[in-house]
Amino acid sequence: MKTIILRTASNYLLPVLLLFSIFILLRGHYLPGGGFVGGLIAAIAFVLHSFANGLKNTKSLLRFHPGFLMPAGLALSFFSGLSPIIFAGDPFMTGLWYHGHVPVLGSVGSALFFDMGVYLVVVGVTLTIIFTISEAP
Amino acid sequence: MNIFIGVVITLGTLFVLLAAVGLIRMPDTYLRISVNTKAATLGVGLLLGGVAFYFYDLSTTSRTFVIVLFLFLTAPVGAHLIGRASYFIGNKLWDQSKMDDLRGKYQRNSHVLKSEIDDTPEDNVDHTKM
Amino acid sequence: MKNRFVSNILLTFVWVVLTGDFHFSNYLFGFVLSYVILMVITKGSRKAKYFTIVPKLIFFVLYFVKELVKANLEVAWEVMTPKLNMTPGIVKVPLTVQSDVGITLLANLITLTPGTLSLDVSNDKKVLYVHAMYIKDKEKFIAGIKNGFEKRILEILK
Amino acid sequence: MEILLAILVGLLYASGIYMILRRSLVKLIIGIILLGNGANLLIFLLGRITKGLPPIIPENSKVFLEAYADPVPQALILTAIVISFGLQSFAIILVKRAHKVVRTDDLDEMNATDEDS
Amino acid sequence: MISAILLGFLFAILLVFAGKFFKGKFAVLSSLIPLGLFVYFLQFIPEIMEGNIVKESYNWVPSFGVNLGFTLDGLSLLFCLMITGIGFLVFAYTSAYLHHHKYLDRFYGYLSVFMAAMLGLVLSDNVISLFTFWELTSISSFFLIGFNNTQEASRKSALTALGITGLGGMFLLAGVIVLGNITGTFSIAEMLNMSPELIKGHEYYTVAVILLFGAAFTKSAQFPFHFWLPGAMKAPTPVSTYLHSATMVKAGIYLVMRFTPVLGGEEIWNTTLIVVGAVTMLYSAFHSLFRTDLKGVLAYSTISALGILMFLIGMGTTESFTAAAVFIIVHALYKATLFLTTGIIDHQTGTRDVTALSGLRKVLMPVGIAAIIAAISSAGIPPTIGFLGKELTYEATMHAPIIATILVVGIVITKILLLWAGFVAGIKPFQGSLPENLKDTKMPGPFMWVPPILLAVLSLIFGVMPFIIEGSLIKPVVSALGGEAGEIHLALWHGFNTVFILSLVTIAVGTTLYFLLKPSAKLETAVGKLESASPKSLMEKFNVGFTYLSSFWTRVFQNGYLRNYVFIIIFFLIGMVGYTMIGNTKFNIDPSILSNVSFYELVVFIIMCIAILFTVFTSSRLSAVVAMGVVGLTICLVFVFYSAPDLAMTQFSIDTLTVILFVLVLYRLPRYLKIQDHKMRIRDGILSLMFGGLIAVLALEVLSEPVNTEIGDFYAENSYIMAHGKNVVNVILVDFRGADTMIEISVLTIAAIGVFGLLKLRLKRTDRVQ
Amino acid sequence: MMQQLIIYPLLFQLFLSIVLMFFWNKINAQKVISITGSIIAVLLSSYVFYYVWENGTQKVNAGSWDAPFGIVFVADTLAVTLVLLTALSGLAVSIFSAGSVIKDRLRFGYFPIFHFLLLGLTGAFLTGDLFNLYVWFEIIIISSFVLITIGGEKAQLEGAVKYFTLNILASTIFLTAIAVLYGLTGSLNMADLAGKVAAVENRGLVEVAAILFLIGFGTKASIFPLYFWLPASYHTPPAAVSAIFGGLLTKVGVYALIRVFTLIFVGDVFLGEILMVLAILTIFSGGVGALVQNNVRKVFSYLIICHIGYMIAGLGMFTEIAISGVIFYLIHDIMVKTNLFMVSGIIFKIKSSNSMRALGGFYANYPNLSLLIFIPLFSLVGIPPLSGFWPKISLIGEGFATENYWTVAAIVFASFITLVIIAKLWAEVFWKDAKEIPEKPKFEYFSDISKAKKTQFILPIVFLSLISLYIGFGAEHIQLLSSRIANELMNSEQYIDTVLNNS
Amino acid sequence: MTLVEYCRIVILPVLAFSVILILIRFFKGPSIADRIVALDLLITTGIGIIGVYTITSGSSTLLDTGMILALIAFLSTVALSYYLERRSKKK
Ligand code: NA
Ligand code: NA
Repeated sequence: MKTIILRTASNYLLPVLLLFSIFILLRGHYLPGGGFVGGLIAAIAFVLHSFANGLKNTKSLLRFHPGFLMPAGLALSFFSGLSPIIFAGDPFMTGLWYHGHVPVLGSVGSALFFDMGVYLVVVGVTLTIIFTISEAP
Repeated sequence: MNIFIGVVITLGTLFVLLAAVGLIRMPDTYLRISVNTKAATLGVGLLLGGVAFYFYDLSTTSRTFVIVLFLFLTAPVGAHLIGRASYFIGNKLWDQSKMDDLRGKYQRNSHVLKSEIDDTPEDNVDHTKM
Repeated sequence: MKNRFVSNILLTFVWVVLTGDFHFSNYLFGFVLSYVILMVITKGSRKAKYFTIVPKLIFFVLYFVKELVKANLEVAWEVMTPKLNMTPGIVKVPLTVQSDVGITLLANLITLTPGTLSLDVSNDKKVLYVHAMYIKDKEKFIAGIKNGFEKRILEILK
Repeated sequence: MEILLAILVGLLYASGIYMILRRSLVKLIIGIILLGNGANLLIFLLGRITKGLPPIIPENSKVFLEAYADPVPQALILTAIVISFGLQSFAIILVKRAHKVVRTDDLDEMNATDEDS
Repeated sequence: MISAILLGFLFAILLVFAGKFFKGKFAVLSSLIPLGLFVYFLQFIPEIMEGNIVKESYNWVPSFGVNLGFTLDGLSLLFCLMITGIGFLVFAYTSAYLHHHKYLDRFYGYLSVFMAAMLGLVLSDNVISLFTFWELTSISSFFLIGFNNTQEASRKSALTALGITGLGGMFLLAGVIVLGNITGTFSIAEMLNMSPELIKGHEYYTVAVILLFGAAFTKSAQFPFHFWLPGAMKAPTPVSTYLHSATMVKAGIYLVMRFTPVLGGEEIWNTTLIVVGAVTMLYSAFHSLFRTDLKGVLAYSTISALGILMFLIGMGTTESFTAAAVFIIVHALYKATLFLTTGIIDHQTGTRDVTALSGLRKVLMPVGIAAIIAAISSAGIPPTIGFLGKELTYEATMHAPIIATILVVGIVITKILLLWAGFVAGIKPFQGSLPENLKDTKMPGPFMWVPPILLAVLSLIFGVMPFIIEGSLIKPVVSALGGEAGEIHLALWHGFNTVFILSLVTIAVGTTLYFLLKPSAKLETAVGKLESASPKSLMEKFNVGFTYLSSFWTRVFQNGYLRNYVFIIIFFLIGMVGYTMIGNTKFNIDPSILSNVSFYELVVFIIMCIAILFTVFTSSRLSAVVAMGVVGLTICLVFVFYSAPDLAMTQFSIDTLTVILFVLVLYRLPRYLKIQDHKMRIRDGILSLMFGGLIAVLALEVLSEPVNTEIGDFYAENSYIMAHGKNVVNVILVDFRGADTMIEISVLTIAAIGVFGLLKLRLKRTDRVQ
Repeated sequence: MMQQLIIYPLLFQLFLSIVLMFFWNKINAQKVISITGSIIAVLLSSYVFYYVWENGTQKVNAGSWDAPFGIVFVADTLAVTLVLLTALSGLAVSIFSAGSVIKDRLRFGYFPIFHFLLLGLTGAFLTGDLFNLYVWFEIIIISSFVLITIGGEKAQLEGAVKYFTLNILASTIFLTAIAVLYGLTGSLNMADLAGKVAAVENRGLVEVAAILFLIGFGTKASIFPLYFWLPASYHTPPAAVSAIFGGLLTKVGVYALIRVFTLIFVGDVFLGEILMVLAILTIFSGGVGALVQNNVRKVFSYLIICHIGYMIAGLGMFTEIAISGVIFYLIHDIMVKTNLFMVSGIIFKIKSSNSMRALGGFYANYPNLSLLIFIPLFSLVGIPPLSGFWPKISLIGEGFATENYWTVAAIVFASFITLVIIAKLWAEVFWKDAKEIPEKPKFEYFSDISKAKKTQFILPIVFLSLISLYIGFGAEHIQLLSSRIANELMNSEQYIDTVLNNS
Repeated sequence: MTLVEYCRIVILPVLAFSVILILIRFFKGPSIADRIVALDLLITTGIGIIGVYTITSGSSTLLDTGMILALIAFLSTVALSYYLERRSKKK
């Protein structure tokens, strides 16, 4: 759908949506949101872009295969779940927290990294699925 | 203050209602799109304005602001797309419409939109021929 | 470079408004964040003069709100009265704005204004097709658009 | 409202099964989605519903100051929804592929694997 | 003893690896194994004669009460000697019979496995280990019958034999387990030590007996399970000799004998054995008249002999036990001889058709001698041991506890017919003039003709000198069966009495019959017409019927229609849940616990209902997708109204994505089919509504129960203090129940990989089949 | 650290899957990683097994949240046994996959998904939380969906549509059951539920929940009348996939039934009767189904159903001995069914067909391989002393003891029919003369492949056959294990104590 | 009458009534485009309802859902239009 209006709008919506998705991701621990919704919004942003500009453009924008985000995100989540075993001898998934207030984010702990992993996986999964379908004959 | 909020909200609600009635009453798809995009966007904008004033704190205000902003950004694009698609799938204009400058300008297969009618009529989207 | 910087600042503000946290650290964070995002997505940029736009922008917004309310009442009247007095149709509006942003802005504003709906822009960017509810005089209608929204947009984007 | 929600849940289950019982692949998927929605709503309903009190601790407090909705069913549903999404995407593609290879939308014609060979 | 048993298995395993080396001229050496074992078992005779029992036990699965317990008493010893003795001759005979056969090594492997299993069977004290060896004999027999496995007939016979004996095996398994339940032990010795009332008075006694009989009758080819045995003659003759006349078929006899002291003496036990034995012996003796294949004649006469044995054991007297013990030896000797000679005839002339054979004495004299002696023994003519056996049998029958006269008539007729069969197999081929085409028949090598001679000679020796076996074998057997061994005195001459008269009658009538009735193909076909009512055809018909039922059942349930499967499952669910709910639930929905409904909630409800119905009934796929968007939106609103913003967000995002997905694939899919089947729709509609209704009622029922929010409260209390988060739902997702989320993102990843593979992977045509 | 040991097999499988995904395009590296990883997984699981055997039931509170609040992983003897069996099957199939699965499939994530499947199985056995079990089930079914469709051949897709629909339906019913149970008790922890369900006054609702679980898990376990997905699909994917499916997928349903009916819904007479009737019908349907099949893999598929019936019957009897029989059978069946589907794979590789009509001549041409295959085949039949025999002693004995004569009849019938079917199969595939069927062009026949590849085909079969032989001849060990498990299951207080006691 | 009551008794029912009107259009169609427009309006109205609902329930966190709705609702429209165009190309 190569319409000028959609293309232009999507070029401006893309960064806004991405920003919004990270906003949703980071506030998740305190307010509605989190890795899932955040990831979904980010993915939707790219999907919108691909509708407007064609898949090729969106892909070249990403520079790497979205599929790569899946193992990366899984690894991030997995290791943040594993970190208490490695660093504290606590059971899997036990929260490790930096004691002190970090601006913007509030408390920083393994849960945050876990949620980031979720975010990456969701983006990777959604984009892989949708891009694959779009490319399919 | 509450009265002011009440008025704003009432206005917003009326615009939403207006859009709904418009959606029912308008005779063709393009007119419905028209009503939808405007009245509802304005109505919801007003409603959310009321909400912002009601809570009167920064977080609510910024949220309502963001919602309205997003609506204003996306609604017209959506309207454009669905209007365009309607034209392609052959939704006719209301029979009392005055003119259709778009007739014969879309190319059926490439979906290219021309500014003037050219000499490839068989490929053009023309509702009168459908 | 400049363009990117401007976008960056703009996005930083969007971030701050989004989060509703006006501490300095949040500006910084927002700046870094939008920098990263821009870096990820940068492709084909546009030039804009950031500092001259602001005042024009404010006037422009006011003008738009005025048009919005006016036209909405018009439509309300149309919908609420039992008889339909419309004279709708699709009008071809020649474009003076040539930039994609300008065209898009114009089209969207037209759509947001009640009674009119931008259907599409021709591929050669010469013409905007507008569906309107009240076309009493085609030329007048076109002129209204050209002297209203388009003129202001051209000024802003100059 | 619980009664209405219960009816809704029932309706979602019923329509889901009805769609699955049809012969069309597309209807099959729609049925699965409806059924999934029904299950999610059922968890939600049976976790007891509470109006307007989301389980989010107020800004300046460390604990809840008033009643709140049970967060557990919500978390469960969230997980279930996301899983359903994964399954549904796969289902949609499976159907697309099946249609392409088997060349029918009619499930009744997809019975070669049950026949003895 | 365990090493005696293991030897056979070890030899078989050795053959797997060293078979090629062994196949050649060393084959005959393998007969040293049974010979060695024979000698080994011989040395136990003195100990057994003294009335001792040799025991040996190894732990195996003590938790089940299963051990490798072996007991050597008179009964076991008799069988062991038979197994190893005849085994020795068969092993030797085989080396010549299947000389240079491609798969000779396999053959010996099966044979030695069989021998080992058979030894284990008769030595086992533990019924589970007995069952184990029992099954092994069935399996090795399967392989031996199917030895010529490229012939369809061989395969079919092997399958039939395995089917029948396998069925018996199942009876045995159930039987021994019931016995275990009754007695609390799997050891036969311990069962013997229990008070008989306890066992025989037990409610499962009859069940146990029936099950054991099921096992014994199938294995020992009793009517109506006898038909597998003639079929088993498809096996090479050494197999027929060894398994299907001398040893394996006697496993059922052994089983009944073994359990006689434990279970015997009750009316059901005795009567069943007598009746089944009598029917079998008469039925198959008659049948042997109508065979032209030598092996067929022998097979039916074997079945008949097995019937006689059952019949004798069933009478349950010391006399009958003695007769049985002697007859086992008699039968083993003469029947093995006849099989071996038949094998030689077959091997040397290429035919077993008795109508085509005559005058072979001229070319196969030594074989003829063996065969004739065996025939005489079979006819019960002195001085062979056969005479002794027949006399004892008549004697015992005359003293039968019930209907003695009728039984005597039966046994005499049987013996007459068996005499005919023995003569046909042992004398007929050697009598008369040698046909032209058999003139070139050559004598086989000594490994083939010496074994039958040896056996025949034994028939004579034991007949003349019965004391050799009296103390060493017969008495211990009878006492193992619970008879009074002291009363036994074997002698060829019992004086001129009724029994002797009956003997004379038997021989006279039998011989006359032999001269009057010649085996003929005409007769065979005439009788063949009655075949349709035989147990075999009935079983085959049953088989066909059962196969038909099986396909029918399978086709009804597994019919290929997905909607059928779903229908059945939901129908089942409704039935089960509905039944439980109607039976148990009190429809006590408490209205006070339910919140009231506002107008806007009602509207959301109505929208959702309409949207759902629209989704279901619209004829356009796209409309359905859009309507699902409406459903999603209303669910989202419900989540908002009832305090679940996270859910609302996620639901909505995912609904949007689903719409996108649909849209991306939809135009590649066909339109809905137009199938107007109102009946089906109504049926499905009713089922669906019942299902939905059930779930709705269930939901309301659950809602009337008290709530427990302990866990939610814990999360709420600790969410910020312990887990540093204020959005409890999110804290649950990434912390309290983070493991769920970890798995869940894996699920998503897998789904994505699946989609990727489904759409991107195109197998090359050459790979498609792999 | 030591106490957390029990979830290491689980974490390790996840780790493996992630690592394998990073090696997306490097097939040979994936093979090496998968096989090495599977060996490590076996060692790890063995150690965990040993640890639990020595020290009794262990638990790990994920996230350090006490039960019943967090998700708890519980390793009782049953769980670790099944984890170990999963690892063993996994190792065998991993090697078999390396040899038998074609390159194209490997290039599209076969190995990562395979280990995800093992992860799901491991997790399902270890979790002590009902909803967490649901999530593990989902990972199992989604990976099985992917594995069953990988390659996307016509038959695969047709089978997959049914497999997919019916399994999703089962999951939804499972989820419904969880909703009901949560609505009644407010808990998801199984040990906690044990107490709370017992305290619910409205027994009717508890029974309904139990039936919903029965149907949900029953579908996965493929009992009558819920098994339809299995014969429709199991023969369609590559043999390696069928192998892991045939060995473990239905068993996880059985496991769930055992867990739920020994821990949460204990000793309901009505349910016991239902289970009994279903068991008989399951045995019958599976048996007669297998009897009329002509495709080797379909025969095995139906036999899975048939033998699931044994386990359901034992569960229905609900005595300690019967349960020990169930466990023994479970252990035996996992090993032998995995093996048999690999056998079907090697058969296909040799003759490019699985139809009995087309097969033949194996005994003449591959005598040693035939003897090898004889072991799993007749283990399945339960010819003593091979492995399938022993549990029948418990099951038949308890059938009599609990006066379930029809069940005894069914078990005996099934044993018999299995014998007949396998004998028939033996006669057709191994004995019958090889039919001259035209060679498929470009099909890579067994005789054409390299020695190393042949090893990858045969080694896992040898491996599992040896285990089967061990189960048969070392039945004492297995029976000790089964009795201990049965004892733990029938006396669940210990399990509950371990989970809920947070000292 | 407080503002909250006013919202509950007047505003929400009126919005709900609007929704019913929109639904009628959704039902009537006639074109698929009309249904899409109706869905779009339904979502927009939904945002309004959520806004008012935050007033009646006093919980402004629920507004967050509105943000998502506003931002991505239009994606459905984009996708559906995309579909309609591609389908029309096919003819
Ligand atoms: Na779901
Ligand atoms: Na989750």
